[in-house]
Parts: sequence; structure tokens; C-alpha cells
Amino acid sequence: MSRIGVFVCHCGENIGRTVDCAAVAQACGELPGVVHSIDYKYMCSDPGQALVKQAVAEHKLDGVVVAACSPHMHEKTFRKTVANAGINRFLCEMANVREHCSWIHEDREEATQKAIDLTRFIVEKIKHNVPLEPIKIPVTRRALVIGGGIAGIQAALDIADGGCEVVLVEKEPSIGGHMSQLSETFPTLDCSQCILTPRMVEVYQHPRIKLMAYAEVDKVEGYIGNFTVTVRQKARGVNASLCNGCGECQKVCPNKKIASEFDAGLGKRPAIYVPFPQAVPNIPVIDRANCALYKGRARNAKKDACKKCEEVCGRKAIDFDQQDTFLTEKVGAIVVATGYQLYNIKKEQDKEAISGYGEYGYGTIPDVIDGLQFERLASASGPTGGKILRPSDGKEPKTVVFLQCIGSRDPAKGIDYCSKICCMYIAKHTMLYHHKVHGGQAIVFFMDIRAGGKGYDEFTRRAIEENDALYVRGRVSKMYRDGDVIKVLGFDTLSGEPMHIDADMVVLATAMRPQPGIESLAQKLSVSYDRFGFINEAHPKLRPVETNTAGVYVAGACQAPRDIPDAVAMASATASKILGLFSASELEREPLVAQVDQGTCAGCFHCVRVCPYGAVEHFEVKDRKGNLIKTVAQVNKGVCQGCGTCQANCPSKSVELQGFTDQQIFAAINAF
Amino acid sequence: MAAKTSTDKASFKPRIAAFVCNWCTYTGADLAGTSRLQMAPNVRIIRLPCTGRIDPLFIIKAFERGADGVIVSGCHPADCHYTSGNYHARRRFAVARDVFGFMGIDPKRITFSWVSASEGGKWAEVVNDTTARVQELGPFSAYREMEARV
Amino acid sequence: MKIGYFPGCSLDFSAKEFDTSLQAVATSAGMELEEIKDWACCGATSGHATNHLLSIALPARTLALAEEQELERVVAPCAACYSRLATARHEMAEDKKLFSKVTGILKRDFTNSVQVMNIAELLRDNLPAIKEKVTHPLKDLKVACYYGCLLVRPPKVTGFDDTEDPSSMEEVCRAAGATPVKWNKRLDCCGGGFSLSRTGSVIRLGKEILEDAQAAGAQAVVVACPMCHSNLDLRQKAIAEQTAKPLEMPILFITQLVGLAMGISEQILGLNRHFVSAQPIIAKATVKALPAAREEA
Amino acid sequence: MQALQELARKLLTDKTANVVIGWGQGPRGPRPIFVTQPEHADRLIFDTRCVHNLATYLNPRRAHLVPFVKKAVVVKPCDARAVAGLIRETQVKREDVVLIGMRCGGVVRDSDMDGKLTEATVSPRCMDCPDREPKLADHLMGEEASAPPKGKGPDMIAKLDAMSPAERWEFWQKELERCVRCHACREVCPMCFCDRCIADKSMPQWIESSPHPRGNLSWQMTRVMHMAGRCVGCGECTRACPVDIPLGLILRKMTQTVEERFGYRVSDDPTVPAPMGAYRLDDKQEFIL
Amino acid sequence: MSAKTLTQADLASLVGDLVAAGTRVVAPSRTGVGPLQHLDYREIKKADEMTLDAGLPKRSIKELFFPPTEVLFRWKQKKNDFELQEVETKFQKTVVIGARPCDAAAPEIVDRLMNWDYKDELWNGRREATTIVALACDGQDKSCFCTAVGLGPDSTKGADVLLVPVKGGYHAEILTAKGEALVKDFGKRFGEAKSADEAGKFRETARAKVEGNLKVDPKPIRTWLDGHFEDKYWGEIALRCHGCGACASVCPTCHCFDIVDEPEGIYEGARRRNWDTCQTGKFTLHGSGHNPRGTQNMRFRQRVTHKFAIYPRKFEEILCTGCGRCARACPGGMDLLEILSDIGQMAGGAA
Repeated sequence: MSRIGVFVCHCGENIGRTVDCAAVAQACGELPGVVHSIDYKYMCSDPGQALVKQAVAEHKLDGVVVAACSPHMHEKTFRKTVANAGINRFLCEMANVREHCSWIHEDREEATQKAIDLTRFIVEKIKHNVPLEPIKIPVTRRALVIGGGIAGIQAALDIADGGCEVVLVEKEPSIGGHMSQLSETFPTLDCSQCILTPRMVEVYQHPRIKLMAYAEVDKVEGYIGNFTVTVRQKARGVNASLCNGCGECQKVCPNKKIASEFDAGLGKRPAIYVPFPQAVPNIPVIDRANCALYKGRARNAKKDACKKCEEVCGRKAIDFDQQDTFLTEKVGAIVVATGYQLYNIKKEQDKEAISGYGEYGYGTIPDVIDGLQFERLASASGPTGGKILRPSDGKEPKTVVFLQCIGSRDPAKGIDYCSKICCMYIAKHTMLYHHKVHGGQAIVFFMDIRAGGKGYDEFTRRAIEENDALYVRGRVSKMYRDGDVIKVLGFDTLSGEPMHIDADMVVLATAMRPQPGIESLAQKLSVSYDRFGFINEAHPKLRPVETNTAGVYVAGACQAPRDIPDAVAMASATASKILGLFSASELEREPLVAQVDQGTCAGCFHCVRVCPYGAVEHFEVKDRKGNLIKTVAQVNKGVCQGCGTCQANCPSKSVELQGFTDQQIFAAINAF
Repeated sequence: MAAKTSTDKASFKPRIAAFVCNWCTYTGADLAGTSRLQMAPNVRIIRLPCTGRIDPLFIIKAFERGADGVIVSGCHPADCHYTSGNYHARRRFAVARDVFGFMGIDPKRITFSWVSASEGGKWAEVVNDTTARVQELGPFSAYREMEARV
Repeated sequence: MKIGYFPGCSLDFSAKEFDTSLQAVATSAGMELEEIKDWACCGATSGHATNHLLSIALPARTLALAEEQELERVVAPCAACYSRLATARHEMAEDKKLFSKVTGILKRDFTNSVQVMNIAELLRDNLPAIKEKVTHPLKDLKVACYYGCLLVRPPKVTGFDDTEDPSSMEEVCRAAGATPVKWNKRLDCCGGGFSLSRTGSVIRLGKEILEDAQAAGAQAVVVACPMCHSNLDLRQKAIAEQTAKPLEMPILFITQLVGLAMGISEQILGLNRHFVSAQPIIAKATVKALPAAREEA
Repeated sequence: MQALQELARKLLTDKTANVVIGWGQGPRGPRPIFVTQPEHADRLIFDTRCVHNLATYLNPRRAHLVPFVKKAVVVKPCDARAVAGLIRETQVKREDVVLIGMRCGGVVRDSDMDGKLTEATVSPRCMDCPDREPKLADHLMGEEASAPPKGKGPDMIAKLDAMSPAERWEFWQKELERCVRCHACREVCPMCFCDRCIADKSMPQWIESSPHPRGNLSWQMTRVMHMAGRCVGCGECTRACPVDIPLGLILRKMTQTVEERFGYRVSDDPTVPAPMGAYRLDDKQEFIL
Repeated sequence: MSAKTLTQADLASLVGDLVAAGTRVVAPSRTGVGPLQHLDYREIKKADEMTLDAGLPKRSIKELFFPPTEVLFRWKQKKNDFELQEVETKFQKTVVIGARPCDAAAPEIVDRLMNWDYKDELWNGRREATTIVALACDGQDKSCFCTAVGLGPDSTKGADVLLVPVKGGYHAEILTAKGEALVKDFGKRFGEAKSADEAGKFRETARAKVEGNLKVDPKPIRTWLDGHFEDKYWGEIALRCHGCGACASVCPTCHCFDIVDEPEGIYEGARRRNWDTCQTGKFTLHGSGHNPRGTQNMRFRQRVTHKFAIYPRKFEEILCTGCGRCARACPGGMDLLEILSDIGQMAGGAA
């Protein structure tokens, strides 16, 4: 027979006003198995808790029911109290007689009866509670960071500086991400590369960071603390251990007319190339789609067309036969920091719901460029050496129209959200333009200016007030090429006047979107993503850098549009979360997880199909000689989050969710 | 203990069991409480982690134990704390509702709802509507009187 | 399949040639047009500017009549008529309250089941049949397809083509053998109903449109709306007063262009009814196409 | 029939199978037989009285049949659906069974009837069965079959659906009152393979084991819930019921619901996942407030 | 023992009389829906609910004395005490009309067990309250084998009155004091016996018909069973058996039961006696997980052995009345006649 104590709280007047607490205590005292039942003014107060502790000792209680407020309020409090009194904390439960009873009813008799009922359910439930101990999971103190942009770099450095090993995987030939393409950064106008490249080098030289550039995550298995990740190292065609980055190969490559990704298509690069001079690692990659040798081989040509790079390489580092390789890494935590891409206004989009801008010519009008292209034009390392020149004819544009919110905040084009950074970088662009093109006129069409952030509003004011940018509140309905100029037809909604501008160049602040392929990566990691492909955080406010899969974290613009300070802050936050996780060799988790009775499990694996976390595995039951008897389900306690969907779907009821076992629920219903 | 319901329709006080998920509806009901939304006192909540954990057996057992009505409530689609428990529950309940109804259990005695943590008002509505509906139907004594055999 | 035909006031009178050319092209391409009996004015443009309910109920009556004639689709060649009919259909489908209000007024069994099409849509959807009948392809004729504002806007009402970059008229012209030019003003407004009240504006707009078409090398402008036609054709004389040289830009209904390519006589097509002579075009059609026709013979 | 016997002989001779499970003549019409010797293959028969679902003998719960390991089974389309179900739910390995598929145009209600297939004698389970041949089979035999005769009489499901809840309640009470909880419905079901059925679980005893209407109702509702999206419609439960409760009605109702709601029909393709344990974001939820 | 005549009309009136007198009347009656309609022994209120000419009901009259579930006592928990509530052991007076001889004989066979070491009050109470008016059978079908177990289609065993169909009604043999009492109470319904010869012919024809179905001698079978527990014959006896226990459910003599405490809620409940059967694996499953009858073959051997060797050894009665219901009910085609015939041959005692 159980020895249960019932403690009914008045919560001052909150419960006592409508519920006859003494009557509840008395009624519960008459239940079989209840050996102690009292009511008290404030159970959560120190004297109240002392009453519980005292009763546990005095009456040798093996179950404590506190009839008071919502368990969301004080379950932790009272579980701690009973733990201090020496019994397992899971032998304490709460009956919610405040939020679910006294506060919502006026009839004292009805409310009292209901309070008795609710408490009785819990008394009967607790008779089936068992002591539970936290689950301990070993932790591999090594992290994987996916994405080598500023967020990935920051996360990797913070974790590595914290003393743990990091594997940094970047799909491009160099780390640096979009930040390396930027000219200057708002709101300080400091040179982007000047602050980024030292961090890149730091990553490269860090003893605890294993950098895998030109590589992609292929497969992820395991769970928090114990992931096994397979990384595909793409073939560079260059032996990285031999190459010294001298750059001779690039000079001799005959095909130098390839649009440079780094220069957003405005500059050219050879078929063997490093994306930019400060690339880390400074090892070239052969672009097989554009290299004459590989193109020839693809056509089964008898002779290799060109081997100039191989001939010139003094270190014999060129390896045309190099193949992709797969490496397995064991890590305990994963940071997703894959960043963003820019929306384009072309008619053909990669997603059904997104359409382009026909009114802006679907991207066919010359000298209509996007923000990143302007960054390259304005960058000293860019194709024009930092001069603002029109891509079409190299003329200096005297009138430049900047359009904000292209694709963003436009449900008709499929993207509802605000891309956050455009207001700021367009302001920056107008300043750079003002500095570089004297007498040039920048005209900005905006919907409204969102400059929340330290020094941000001041920055946009500066653009307007000191740099003569003309800000027009309104949208551009149409643009077309007319001879040498781009006719921009817009509307100034403040003056109510239509505007016809003859522009020399137009810059579109196109929306930020997650990187292509994010969905398949998210599926590999079993993290959820929204309809635009942004990774979902576990809680929008309280768990902003965690995902719904334990051990997988998110930083930067793959979660939502982020600027550099945001991305860095998130990255440091993930690092701190991960270092916290890595602070012990074992991880403690709440033991409210599912457990399979392997004796009765029939091995139908309905549980495997419904588990949102992939926490249920196949387990082979063998006899002493090692013969297979049957294959049954087994729950990985490290992965299970305790939803209990497996249990409801188990036909033979061979899986039990601890804390909500069938016995417990059955007892509560039976007490109805 | 299980107070038997009176068979007299006028003095009939419906007894309703509610199976709700911890993250949305239970919290929504908490909110109804903190907002002091008055509602019918006939509903008794049993807390589960997720609608995914709610088995149609619970409903059967509640009726066996004297419930005149049952409420099952959890997170709205896409809001599940465990991502997909409510989607599985939705399929399960869709079948259960038809099967139970086919066996003669009036579907009006069972309410399925999505009530989020911010919908304290909706919870009060669900409670009041269900209570009124069951009040109208009268006690479900047929279920408990099944035991006697010829 | 039978297609309901809503000529509207213009095609009954000022744009009679749009009606005759459409009828001729339709007959030739095997489209069976059936006029809605007892149709009434669509309500443009004064209707929707003054009374919203009236502006829905008027076209709704026409649609109800079409339903009674068991027509599944109705073509309204006039862009304004099309716009009114399509808007009414759309609004009633979206707004159940409005729908029941309108049915109450109509006092008819009306389910709002009739699809509304414009002329570009109709021709585009019947391209194979049209191509088959083209005997006099308009080779070397450069045309500027002019959509105006109502044919493709607003997108949720029209939806048959890309609102900002439509192509259906161009496709039809190509089928007739002509070469559509790329130009900028094909979606701009011609001034529409302000033709009489603010003639100055209409002249200014028309001038911009026609000059752009000419700059793009067009030899004719093809339209799909009687209002556009009259603004561009009738007002060219006034426009000429503001230009160094008269533009002399023939304005053709799209059905006239197709009709020409089908070898239909210019009398039936009503090509003689325009202010700016279409003779150069007619000449092109007959002269250029004759060898081909002879070969066939 | 001869082809069937020859194939069985061959399978047993070359040890492709250790047993051929098929039908043979018994005292009360055809019944399941287990042929282990090639020379006994001529005992195999097949006709419209071969009502039994032999897939049930593949069910691993039948401990005395497990030692045969490699089994050949003669299957009708409904039996093949059951085999597919067992494969889908990892109870049977496809490579362990040889399926001898029989084209089927319906069977009579029970094996001791005369085999003539008419509106009056056709088994209710055959009336809405869409399959004429088991596609899963390794070997296919028998002549092309035409659709079984449509049964006579009112559609009981429609009739029950038209009733008030109270009337339906009355109907089922009268039927379930006879149930003695022998669980024959479960034992013959090819898809009931749990080592320990929920009805036999005592901690807690969700389903009262006593054969009173309350326990009986609870048992039948739970059984049908467990069959959701899995029932192959073979009707063996109805046939086995010693007190003639129309169990097939509830299952057919459930099957209709599953088809209407989830667009799923149980097939003999084991690679098609079952509807329960899956979901669509846009599953209908008109019944949820 | 005396004989009477009961016309069809009188029988109908007798039903009315009995019902009017507050007696429960049970008789074969139609139940079930559609093609599943069948005959069962059910309580009737009017004579036209009774169907005497449509053969053997699906189930036996066993459950009139031994219901599938019955309450032994009820309990209520109060704090740490239990309050027990006995059940009534006096039962309503009942007359069964039209019980087939194979059914009528069964309770008498099971009486031995129910009054062996413990006198089962519930069984005996119901037995005492019940008068069985049996109806001679014309031989149901080829699964009948009552003659092979020492009974017959006209057996009087267990019956208080035996009706034999004759033209226009029944020749009634009054067999026991209970039978006499029935005649006495409702004398006006019973006429003078006058068709003894016609009845005799009916009985002979029926007997001959059933005897053709199975000819075995139970004695050597019992001896063989005693000596061949491990015989290879049992090895594959039950391959087709599903272990469903449908045979036991319809068997007039199977009487195994399970006792369960069934809570109704938490604080009260009932101890119940429910039917059980040796044919399911759970029947002998030990708490340890060991099962002495681990396979269906063993379980089926138990069924045969218990009926034809163990029970006879203890009570000198065969625990089978040859009704053939097990063969008819079996979804897998198991057939007791076939098995008895096999054993009979192996025992060398085939008649």
C-alpha cells in the first residue's frame, strides 16, 4: 500500500476563496493509500515547503501530491523540495486547482468537488509513479560547423578557443562567405576584408580547427553528443598538400573568360582558380565544367586538350585524376551556418510560389544589378578596382536608382518577410556612391526605412542629410531601357506625384533567401525548416539558436535574414551552448522518455514510423549462442524527447513513456 | 467514488473528461485561469505530453468510468512541440470518431479541438460548448449500464 | 465547343469592324460563337465609379443569361467589358455575401459558373486551328502588340497571361506570320474613358505609345480593345499637330490581322473603317502572300 | 488444379519450400492442408469453397509452423494482401515465402457450402474486392476470373449510417451481447500478430477480459482501431466467430473511412506504406474545432 | 416414468402458461443479421419466437448454468478495509423447451465436476431451478456422433421430459420428478400418450442415421490415450488449428474458467468467473514465461485427452456428447470425428 501525502494550498485567497481547501484535504485523506493530508495558506513558501519535508520524514511518504497552481508554475519547486527531503523527485506531482479550478469558477460547492476530483486523479496516478534517474549520455567533445561564412568562422573560433575541437566544412573553395565580397560594412564603413581576413587566417592556423573547404556534408547519423558525420571532400584537381599557392597555374590557364562567382558575375577568372587573392585555404580548384581537359575527357577525346597548369606547376600538385573522397567525423554537436543567397528577379525561379519581376524586365535590362554586384563595384578588390562604373559600357553612372524591398515583403512574389539588411546596405551604397562619383545623384525608392540597431538610424540619416541621397517613399512600377538610359517610372507617395527618372544604373536590393539545397541538409539533420527554407529555431524567443533536434544549433542567415552583428552574436551563442554541453563528459537528460518492453514487442515498428526524432531503432534479441530470436524496437534515450506518439501507436502497448505510462493514465482515468 | 450521474435530465450535471497536451491546450487552459475566464465546472483535465500520446482507449475508458462527454485537445497543426504528434493524432481520431460513431457512440459527445497556449478564450468556449452540448444529450448512462448480461 | 459571345456596345456600333472580323476569323477557325440573348451594358466605366453593387449586378445579369443558355465560357472582345465581367465573376466567387446579395437582385438561379475570356486568350487557346487556316502569312510585317491596361490587370482577376510580361498577343501575331517587336509601352494606358473629358491627356499618352512603337520599328500597332483603338487611331490627327511628321501608324484589331493572314476580304474585316489607312498593311498581306497562294493553287 | 499440384511437387522436390500450405478436401469441404512430401501434392485443390486466408499461417505467432522456415502458400488476392501486410510490418521476409497465386472471382461464405457462386452464397467480403489476381505472387495460376456476383439485400453499412446513434447503439448491443470473448476473431486474423495482445495486457487492463457487453464493445472498437489501414478485408473474423457477430461490418466501415480520408486502399504491394503512422499536412480536419 | 402427448397447439399454450406463471422459458430461437442469422437457445416470451424444426442451435444450453461471465462477489474499498457483497444463489425458475439430447445430457455430465470436492452453489442453484424438456433429434448432419459416445439422437440423459416428434405434435416421455411436476402444474396441456410406436420408429431412423457417421468404441480409445501421451500422432495434429477456442465456446461440456478481479474504477469491483479454454496459449502460461503446453499440438492433445481419458478416469463419464459443434465451428477445419476415428483404428478397437 502506498504512503501518499496530500498538500492542499490556499494560495492566499487565490484558491481558498472558491475552493474549500480543508474539505479537499479531508476528502483526500479518506482515499486508500493516503496517510497524510493537510491544507496550508502558501505551500510554495518556505514554511509550506518545510511542511512537506517534515511530512515526508514523519510519515515515510512515498508519494507527494501538491494541490495548488499549475505544474508549469511550481512543479520544479516541489520536486526539488521532495528531493531535498530524500525521496525521488518524480514521486511528486501537482494537481492544478488554481488555474484550472478556483480562478475559473464561482460556485464554491462545484469548485470544491472539482478540486477533490482533480486531486484524486493525481493521487491515483502517483501510486504508479516510480523513481526515475536522469539519463546520462556520453558526449564527444568535438563540434561540426557547417558553413564557413562569418557565422561559421565565429562559431568555430569560439568553440576552438574554448578548448574543444572543431570540424569546419565549407562547400566553396574558400571560407569567407558573402562577407568577403562586401566592400565596406555598415554602420561604421570599415573595410569588410580588413576585419574578416584575419579571422579567416586564424581559423586556418588554429590547432583545434580542422578546415575542410570545398567539401559538403553527405550523411549524418546519431544523436546529441554522438553524431557520426560523413563529409564529401570534393576533388579540387589539385593536391592540397603539395600546392604552395604560388598562382602560376592560374596565369597560364588559357580560359580566363569565366564569370567570377566572387565578383558576382562582373569579373572574370580562369578555369583553375582561387576565388579571391586572400582565399583560405589558398589552394586553387579546377572548374571541371570549364576546363578544356575535363571537357575533352567528358567527350571521350583521345588526347587531353591542355595540361598547361600541370606543366607549369613546380610542385607537381596538379592531379587531374583526383576523385571525391568521403571522410567520417565523430562529433557531439553541430552548428548549421550555411548563410543566404540573393533572390533574383528572373522569370524562372527555383520555387513554385516565387515569381520574378516582369515589370523590371525579368533581369534582362543591362545595368540593372543587385546589391552584391554593387558591393563588388565599390570594392577596391573588385573588377573595377573600386570605381563605380556601369557593367555594360564602363561609363560612370551619373544617376543611380536604388530600389528597396525587391522580393521582400511582397507576398505576391512569394516572399513575405523583411530581408532586414537592405535598408542599411542601400544607405551604405548611396554613401559609397556619393564619395566615389562626384556630382552623382542617388535616388532610393523605399517602403519604409527599418534601421533598428545601434547607430543604424543615425547612419541612414547621414546618407540622406550629408550624402545627398534622394529618398523617395514609393515603389517603381516599371523600368525599361531607352537608348542609353534606363527609364524608371515610379511614384512618390508623399508628394503624390509620379516620377520618371532617366537612370544610368539601377541597383535592386533583392531579398535574402536561404542557400539552395538547405532542405536536403535539414532533412539529413532532421531539423525543421519553414516554407522559405529557413531553419526553424526550437523557440523563437527562449531557444533562438537551438533546433528541434537536440545537439544541432543554428547561426546566421540560414535561420532568417541576419546582418553581420546578428550572425556573429548567434554564432557566439551557439558556441556558448556547445561549450556548455561539452563542459562535462556526460550529458544529463530528463528521464521522461519511452521504453520498450522487448518481451512483448512484436516488431511491427509502427513506433519507428511515427517517431518525429528517429529515436526508435531496431534491436536484435539473441539467445546465448548468438542466434537471432527476434528483432524488436529499442528507444535511444539520447534522442527521445518524450512525446509518447509511439506508445499510442503501439498495438500491443509494449512501449511506455516514463512519467505518462499507461498505468498512470489508466489510474487517473479510473479515478474519474 | 466515481459519483454516478443523476438520470434526471433537469438536475443532470454532465461529467466531461478532457485529454489535453501539455504544451498548447494545458497552457491555454492555464491562461484561461490567469485571465479569470469563468467557465462551466464540468470538465476535468488529464494532462498528457502531446496529442500524439492520446490513445482512443482513453476515450473508451473515460466513458466506461462515467464520463458523459470527452474533450481531446492539442496544438494546432504546425505548432506541435514535438513537430508531428498532432498530425498522427489527427489521423487516429478521424478513424476513431467514425468507428465509435458507427458503434452508436454519439459523436456529439466527443469534442476534438486545437487550442494553443494563447487561446485561453477558445478553451473556455470549447469547455462551455461541450458542456452545453452534452447537457442537451443527457447522461451517457447506456455505457455504464452495459454490464448486466441476459 | 460553343463559346458565348458578349459583343458589348462598342462592337455593336463604333467598333463594328472588330465584331465582323472576329465573326469571320471565328467561323474560319471553327469556333462556334453564340451571342448571349438580351445582353446588357457591362457598366464600364461609369458603373464601377459610382455604384459598386450595380457594377457587379449588371455583368452578373449577363453571366446569368449565359448560364441559362448553358454556356460554359463567354468571350468579351472589348477589354473594358472583359474586365467588368471578369471582375464581377471574381468578386462574387470570393465574397459569398456579395454573391447572395446579387442573386437576390437578379431573382434567377445563378451559380456563377461561367468562365470569362478576352480576345487574346480566345485566339491564343485556338492557335492550332488558326495556324491551319493561315494562307497569307504576313511575312516581314513588324507589329507592336498593344495590351493596354485592362487586358492583363489585375492579375487575380485576369490570370490568363503574365501580367508584367504577357505574350499571348505576340504568339497570335506570330501565328499570322507577323513579327512582333520588343517595345516598352505595350502595357501603358491609352487614356481610356478620358477620350472626351480630358482629350489632352489622351493625346499625350497616345503620342508616347505610338512613338515608342515606331522607335521599335513597328509598322502597325495591334490592339485588342475598341477603346484603345479609337484613342490611338482617331487621335492620331491631333497627335500629328505636336510632331514634326505625322506618325501614320495603322492601328489594327488583332482579329483583323489574323483575318488578313487567313485571306479574308478587307471589306469583311472592315479595314476601310479606320482613320489611319491600313492600306500599306493590306498590300503587304496580299503581295507577299500571293506567291504562296499561287503555289497551293 | 493439376498445374498447382505439379508446382507444389516441384517446390518440395527441389526444396524451394519445406511445406506447401494450400487447400485439401476435408470432412466438411476444403480446409487448410500442409503438404511436406512431394507425393502428397495431389491432395491440393482449389475452388470457390477455399475460403480460408492461409496467410494467417505465416504469422510468426504460430510457433508450430515457424520451424518450416521456407513456406510456399497458395493465395487468393485477399490472402496476398495479408502477406504483403506481414512483409510491410516486418513479420515475414519476402524471400522466405513462395506465393502461389490463384486468380479468384470470389468465394462462397463457408467451405461446407456447395460451391456454386450466386448472389445468395457469395461471401460478403468478396462484394467490394477489386482484385482478381494476386500481383505479389511468384506463380500465378487459374483461369481469368470475372467479378464476383454482387450480394443481395440492403447495404448494412448504409442502413446503420442512416440510423440515429441510439439505434446503432441498440443494434450493436444486441449483437455484442452474444460475444463470449473467445477471441477467435483475433486468432484467425492474419494481421493480428502481437505476442501479447493488448486485450491480454493486465498492467493495466485497458480492455476488460470479461465477456460482458462493456468489455466486448471495448474489445471490438479497439480491435478495429488496430486494424485501421491494415485490414485486408478477408472476412476471416466474421467466419470464425462462433456466435455470428457481423464483425466485418465494423471493419468495412473503418476501411471506407480510411479510403475516403486518406485515399488509401490496402493493396498487395508491401512497399506502399500504411496510412496510420503517416500523415499529410492537409489531412481533412473538419471535425476538429 | 410415464408418457403423454403434447400437440403443437398445446406446446404453444404451455409456453404462454409458463411465461404467465413467471417462469423463464428458453427455447431455440432465431437471432443475428443477414446471412449470419442463426438459431440460439434464448429466452422467449411468446411461442412464435420458438423454432423447433430447424435443427441444432449454434450454441449449447451450457451457458444457462454456466454463463460466459458471472459475478462471484463484489468488493468496495474504504480506506484500508474491504467490504464484500455476496451474490444471489437462488435463481428464477426456468424451463428449457426443445433442448437437443446432446445438449440435455451435458449438464448432467458436468454435474459430477461441479459437485466433486467443492459444491458449486451457482451451478447447482441454476440446475435446481431449471427443467429441461428435450426434443429428440433426427440427426443434424454428418458431424453428429452422439451414438459413438454412448448417447443418441433420442437419449434421455439429463432430460426431465423428452419430446419425440409425431404427427401433429410430440410424444412426451416424462423422465424425472421435475418432469412430473411440470405435467402436474400444467396438466391441461398434456394429453394421453397414443403415438408410442410412431415415436419409436422416429427414434430408430434417427439413430441409424447418426451411427453411420462414426463407428468407434470409446473404451479402447481411452486405453490408447492413457498409453500414448508422447505418440508421434500428436506431433502434427494441430497444424491447421488456430488455437482460437471457438470449439470450446460452442462445446456443451467444456467448462474451464478463469477467475478475474475486475475493478470498476479504483475503489470497487467484482470478482468474476469467465469462460476459458485450454486451446489458447495463455491458458497454461506460467508467470515465469514458461509454458508447459507450448505448442498448439500439445493443446489439442489436451482437449482430446481430457474429454476421452482424464474425465472418464475421474468421473466415469466421457466429457463429450457428440454434438459435432466443434467440427462445425472450427475456422481451420479441425474435425474431432476424424481424430477419434484415427485413434480408434490405432487402438484396434474399431467397431
